[in-house]
Amino acid sequence: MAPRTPGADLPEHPDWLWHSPDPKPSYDVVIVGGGGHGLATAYYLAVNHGITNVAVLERGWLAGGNMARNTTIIRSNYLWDESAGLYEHALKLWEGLEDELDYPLLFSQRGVLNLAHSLQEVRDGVRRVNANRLNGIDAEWLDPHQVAEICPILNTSPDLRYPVLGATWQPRAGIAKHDHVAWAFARALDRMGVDLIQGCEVTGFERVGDRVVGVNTSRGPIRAGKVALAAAGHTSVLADTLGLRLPIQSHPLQALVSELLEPVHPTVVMSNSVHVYVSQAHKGELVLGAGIDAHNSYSQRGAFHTIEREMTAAVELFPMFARAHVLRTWGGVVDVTPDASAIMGLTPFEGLYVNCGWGTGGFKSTPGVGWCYAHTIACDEPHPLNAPFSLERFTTGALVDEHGAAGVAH
Amino acid sequence: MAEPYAESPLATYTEVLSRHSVPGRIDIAERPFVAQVDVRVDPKSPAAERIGTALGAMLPNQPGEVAVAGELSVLWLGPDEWLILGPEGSQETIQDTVNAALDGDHAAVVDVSANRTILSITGPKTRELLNKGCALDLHPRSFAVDRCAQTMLARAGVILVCRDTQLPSYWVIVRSSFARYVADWLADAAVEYGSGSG
Amino acid sequence: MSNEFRLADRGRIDRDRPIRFRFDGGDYEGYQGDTLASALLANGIHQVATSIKHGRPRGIMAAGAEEPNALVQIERPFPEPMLTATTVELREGLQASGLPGRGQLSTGDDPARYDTMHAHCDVLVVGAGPAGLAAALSAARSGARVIVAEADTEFGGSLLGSGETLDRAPGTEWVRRATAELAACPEVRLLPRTTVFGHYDDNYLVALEHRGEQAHSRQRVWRMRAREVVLATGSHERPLVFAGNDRPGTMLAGSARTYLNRYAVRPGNRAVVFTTNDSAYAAAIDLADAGVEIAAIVDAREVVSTHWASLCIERGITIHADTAVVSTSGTDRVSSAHLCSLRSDGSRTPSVRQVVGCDLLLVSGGWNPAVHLHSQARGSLRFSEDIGAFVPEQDVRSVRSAGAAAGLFATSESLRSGAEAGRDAARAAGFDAEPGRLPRAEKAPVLASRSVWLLPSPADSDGSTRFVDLARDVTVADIRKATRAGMDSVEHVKRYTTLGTAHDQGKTSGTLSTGVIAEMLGRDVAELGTTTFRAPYTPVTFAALAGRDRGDLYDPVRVTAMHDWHVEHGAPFENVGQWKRPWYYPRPGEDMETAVLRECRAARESVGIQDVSTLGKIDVQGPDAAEFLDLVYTNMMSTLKVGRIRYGVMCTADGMVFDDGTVTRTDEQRYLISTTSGNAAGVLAHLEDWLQTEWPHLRVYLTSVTEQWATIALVGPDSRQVLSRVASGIEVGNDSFPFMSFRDGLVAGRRARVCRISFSGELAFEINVPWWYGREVWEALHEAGQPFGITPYGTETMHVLRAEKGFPIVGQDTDGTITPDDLGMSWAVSKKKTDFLGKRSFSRADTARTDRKQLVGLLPADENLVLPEGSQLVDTAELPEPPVPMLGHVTSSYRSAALDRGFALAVVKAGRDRIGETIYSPVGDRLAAVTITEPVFYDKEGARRDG
Amino acid sequence: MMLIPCPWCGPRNEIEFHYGGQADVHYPSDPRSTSDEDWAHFLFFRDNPKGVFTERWSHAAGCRRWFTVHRDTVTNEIHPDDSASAARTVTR
Repeated sequence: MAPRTPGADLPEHPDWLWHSPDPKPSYDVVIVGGGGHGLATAYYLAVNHGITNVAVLERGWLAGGNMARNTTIIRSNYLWDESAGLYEHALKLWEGLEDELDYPLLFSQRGVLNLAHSLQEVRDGVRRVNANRLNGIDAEWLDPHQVAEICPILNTSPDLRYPVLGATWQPRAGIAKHDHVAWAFARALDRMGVDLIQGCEVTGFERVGDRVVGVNTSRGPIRAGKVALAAAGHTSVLADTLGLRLPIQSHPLQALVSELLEPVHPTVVMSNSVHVYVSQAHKGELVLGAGIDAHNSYSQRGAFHTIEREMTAAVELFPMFARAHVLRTWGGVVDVTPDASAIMGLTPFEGLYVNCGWGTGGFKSTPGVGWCYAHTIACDEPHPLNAPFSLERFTTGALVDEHGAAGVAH
Repeated sequence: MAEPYAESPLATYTEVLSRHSVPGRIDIAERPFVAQVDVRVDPKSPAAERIGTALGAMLPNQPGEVAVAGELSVLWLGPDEWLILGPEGSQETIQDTVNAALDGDHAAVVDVSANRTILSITGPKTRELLNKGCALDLHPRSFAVDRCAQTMLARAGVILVCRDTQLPSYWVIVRSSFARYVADWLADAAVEYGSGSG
Repeated sequence: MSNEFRLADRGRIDRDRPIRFRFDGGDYEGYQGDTLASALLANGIHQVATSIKHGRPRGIMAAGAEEPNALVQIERPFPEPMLTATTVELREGLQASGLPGRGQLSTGDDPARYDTMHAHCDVLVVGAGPAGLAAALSAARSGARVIVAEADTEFGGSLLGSGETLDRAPGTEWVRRATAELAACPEVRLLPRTTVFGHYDDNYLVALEHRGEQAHSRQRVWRMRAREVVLATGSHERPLVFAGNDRPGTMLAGSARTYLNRYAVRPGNRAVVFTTNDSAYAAAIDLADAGVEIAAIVDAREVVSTHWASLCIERGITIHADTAVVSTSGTDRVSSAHLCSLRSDGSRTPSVRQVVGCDLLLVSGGWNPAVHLHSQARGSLRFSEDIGAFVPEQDVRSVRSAGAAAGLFATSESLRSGAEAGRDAARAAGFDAEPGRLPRAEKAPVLASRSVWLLPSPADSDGSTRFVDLARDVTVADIRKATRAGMDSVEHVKRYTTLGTAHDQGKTSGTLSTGVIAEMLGRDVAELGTTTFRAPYTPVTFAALAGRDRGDLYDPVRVTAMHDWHVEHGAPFENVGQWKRPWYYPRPGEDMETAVLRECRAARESVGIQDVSTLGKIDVQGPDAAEFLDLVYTNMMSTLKVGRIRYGVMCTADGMVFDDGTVTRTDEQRYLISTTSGNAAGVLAHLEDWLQTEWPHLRVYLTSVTEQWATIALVGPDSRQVLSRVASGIEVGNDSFPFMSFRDGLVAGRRARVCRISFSGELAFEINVPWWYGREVWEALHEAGQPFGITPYGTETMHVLRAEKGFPIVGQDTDGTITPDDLGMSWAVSKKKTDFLGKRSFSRADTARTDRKQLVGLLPADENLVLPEGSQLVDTAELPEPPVPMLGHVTSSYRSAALDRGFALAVVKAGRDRIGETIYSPVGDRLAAVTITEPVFYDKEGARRDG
Repeated sequence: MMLIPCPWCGPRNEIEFHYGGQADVHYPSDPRSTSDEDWAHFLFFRDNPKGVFTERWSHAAGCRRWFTVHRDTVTNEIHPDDSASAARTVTR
């Protein structure tokens, strides 16, 4: 018998994960959305603030939204201080999460390259690297030769239509296995007595004046001391039932995987201007993401030409991928704000908290969001790290504009 | 001082294009220096009517319609925009004619003769060749003679004109700065039909 | 001995065209018409690979794309990972090897070409089996434009392998006639070897055509827009779950029948057939008649079909009803099947009653309609108890399923439903269609099948050798572990076990696993449902999707009229958007810095020449043109006099700088505005947006004329003399031709518009001539400038010159967060105008702050230092612990020939109030001291622009 | 690849168009007297319905006209009742 292919299968999951209880009539805190953010928030509510009389409500299957659909990239090398602070806090938590949750998260700090293809992208990259360093974030600027040393299969030839002129490099960045992360939080919550309720769609809110006191769900009304929204692309739908307007738009974001391949790609490569980002997951499949489709959509599917363009960029940058095969494509619904930064904080309604607009940054921010959002909910005031991400900034004009330097901020 | 000479956007591509043409299957060639005048005017205005009279053909009011008047072709580009094509050197005359007909009414008459150039593609393989990068339905039922459309050919915006459905023959009108890209793209697409040899 | 298992007669292989190939190092022979799998079987080879997790030997299970086991790595003609032997067409020189789980990519570049084709049709028929052909015929006969796409190398579908008769002739004969008739229709396009792998919005379907290694393009992606679609995609046979159900020699019954009838391959000598439905009997009978000993037919049903029973009796085949195969034995090949009665008499735990020796074990657990495209088209599914599978609940608008894809398995039903679907589709597309006459198919009475998920398992109680997903090595034990861990949705179990995530995306295991999970959870299969079907239906190579948009065709290369001149004079180019712009013109032995210093000196001291044709140009006309421009520019344009030029800034409504350029008033109601090179299309779109949707009452027309004009900047103290040598009809003197005005005249004999604008601070002229004359006039100016040492320069020198004057570049010194005031351009922001785009945003709390980041100049204490662009700026000479407060960053930085030192532009918090102060910039591992200055470094009083 | 009905040129592939988001977002009649909050809503706040959305598209690669359609953001189906005339009238 041939030896089993090393690494072609993942570490075993634990023998027990979570129960599926029926909702109780009331909780101290109800979190709407059983994705990564909802679960992480419930987790830190419990461990940082001792609040465990909590229900996490999920309309479908647990962590079945963007948490199950993202390309699992984790990095913190954002331009602006506000973003860098939050994402770096997240990254530090990531670094201890596997032990804390006692679950193989396959967190692999293999580094992330953000390629520059024009002189302006070089300026932006250098600017970001310098800002990152002063913010205490590991970051380096690499010339094409250094890029090739880190990722030899990358085409760094000057003959490319848009040649690689350099790249930013964050060694501590990397990837993790999304399902494992969600399930690790879920298992921990289950043990701490937090109710994870699936197939429970929130249809509206119970109000007393401007105070939110509960939610109406497909499984009946649930009273709550506090209600925290963590529904990503569907946040608008929920907020609309309160007449609460949010500056977010929901767009399709697509990704795809190849068949299992022998290891060829040692790191994570992202290219904003040619709209592709790629890593090779632990089992050996290539995981690729594309740019966001321009139109609003809740369809969890995007346009095919987006995939075609992504493949073109992929084979231009990685000629050896030519005969790899696309096995499966899929789409998620990402909620995007005008400045490509998130919204997290209080709302005009007492007892209602909002966390949305993470666009393509949702997965990497997971523990950081959980930490800060839990603080916001427990203390009824934003954590210093998420204070800049308030709704007010759109009125004052104090945006945290990650477009300029981050483009497709995956 | 050097002798005056004019250079069309594909002047240096003549040889490339002929090399990528295949007798009896596909012929690709530039039609340089065609006079082109862009006209913007309210189609319902008297001015529009006067322009039509002056040109000898009413400004077509159907999307994608091409009106022909002697040596002139008038292409519908938009609800209030037309492109008049005429023989080399006639752009001044065309502008004078239109401006005279306007008699000061609100409109825009702009010489765009050098803004675009024209690639003529003829032969049995033409539709297939174009459909490698053009998503329009080029079937004669859908895109007949003297129809035009602004659309994409590969990654360049073009104006496509059907000149003949039998040969068939089409014009690809492309921005001068994109002309070489489109020519390269067409040449590469034509290799399948045995072109490019020698 | 070669082709030992090949039958002398029958089959659709061409025995006159033998093909030599190599597999796992061994040399074999097959025939034209073989797949790699059929050729291997003909040579007695069943084991193709080993399994991914447990390394168990795995054989050929199926005859098509649903194959879960037989994975191969192609080595020649060119390495390609992870194809199924059942879909690889045999060709001369093919070299492949079995794949244990992970494929290898070639390190060499793929020499093959790939391309793309758009197509339109009234009716797209997916699949050319009996249903598809019938559909295509009734649609084609109506005159509709029809495309028939079939994944297989030839049309016929199930008829190729079943050996059925139609109108008492071989079914393949009808296939031949039908195909010929379709081929004769001018409006029909037949696409064999073409797999439709995705359905997208508005009946946009994408397909992959395998055109062959020798073809001009190896693979072609079809982008098809169909008015109506008929899905005749057939069905996939389902295996059964018992211990050791993965041993080589275990094969789907229908596939065995295909190998026999289509490829003339005898898949074994002694077979046991295990089924839950009638279809496997046909295989058993065919195999028996071809000389394969059928040791037993094991039927899970209590009652078996009398029709098939009598046929078996005639051939002396024993049938075990209400019985199951529960385990097998064998090492690299199945050697016996272990039978167990399903009759449940309560007490007794099931035990193996009989062991039957065999080298072939045919299984049939029923058939799954291939509903993938229906589901992608947002069609809903329902679980049919009759056939124990998910079928389309109802057709989606303009997408119809027919034949086996709709759960209609009998050939007569396929033909009928196909013909009707074809007719309905054609009618919906506006054609007068009739189903037409259909051939008569043999009709065997069909006895209901029995849906069996979990079988009793005396041999393997924990289920660790009962495989549900062979491709992923997922067993009953794995699934039980998942459900016991609390997983109660198919999606969770799939992710817990990796069920259905392999190359086949669960074609054979999907419904089966749902059934097993349902049984473990004690819930209905129907309620549990399937996982989502996603494109692609079968794997597609990356390169095929990339098509021809590769290399230089990846994105258009935009060039100016003078491009070749720049190439001939050795300029490297900078990508600016899609444009290629000359960066600098090095002389032999010069590096970039030397060349740029030389170019700068020339422009400041004698004369330089630059191609600025890439600047966007928009003609703005109409009675309300002035009012319109007042609304979109921050400064006043209505007061501009005819013949004069003004610099203008555009903001978006949120007050941030969007673009800048010059505005030239050529007539009372006509302006020509210029935009930055990379943003021309963006500006036009921005203007059209506001004009059409917010101010439709304004009588203004916008026309892009960017490429109408070739534009040449003639820059430097000697520029006037150079121009005077070639210009006629233009008074070039300063009084008659003042700064920021234009003149029309002749330059080098060509009608030209000459503008006196300067982006360098020097005396400068911008000469515009129609594109056609660009190179000619450029060369004339270059020649006329020789006595003055005229020097062509590129974007880098242009950047240095403008930076010395403190002129910002939008996109470099701004980043979408900078207002005109931040740039120190309040002078360009009208105080008089009641409103313009961006005005209101300036008064927002944050935007109105006086300590915003502002554009300033920087002079490094070390005069030789050129700060790296992108350097950050801090307050202290020593770096405190992070996070370190940042004041701003360096946006532009160069060595100046004029100043003979390094200098920079930067945006700095409250910078204008800090002029004269020293701040610091981390450069490498040191902190460089820099002094904040006015952004204007050179000729502050602007004395030079008039020469 | 959606087929977007340009009211002038007819249905064309999605890639020929530029997306404009929510339609009928009117520029405040008097920005000076508009509060910061209302101005922020004009600039940044848009409907984001799960269902029918009244949105703007521009036929960028064609006639360059802006127009309005009603599209279901779940199915991407564009309302058939979009008469040309209705679609041709467009506001921000």
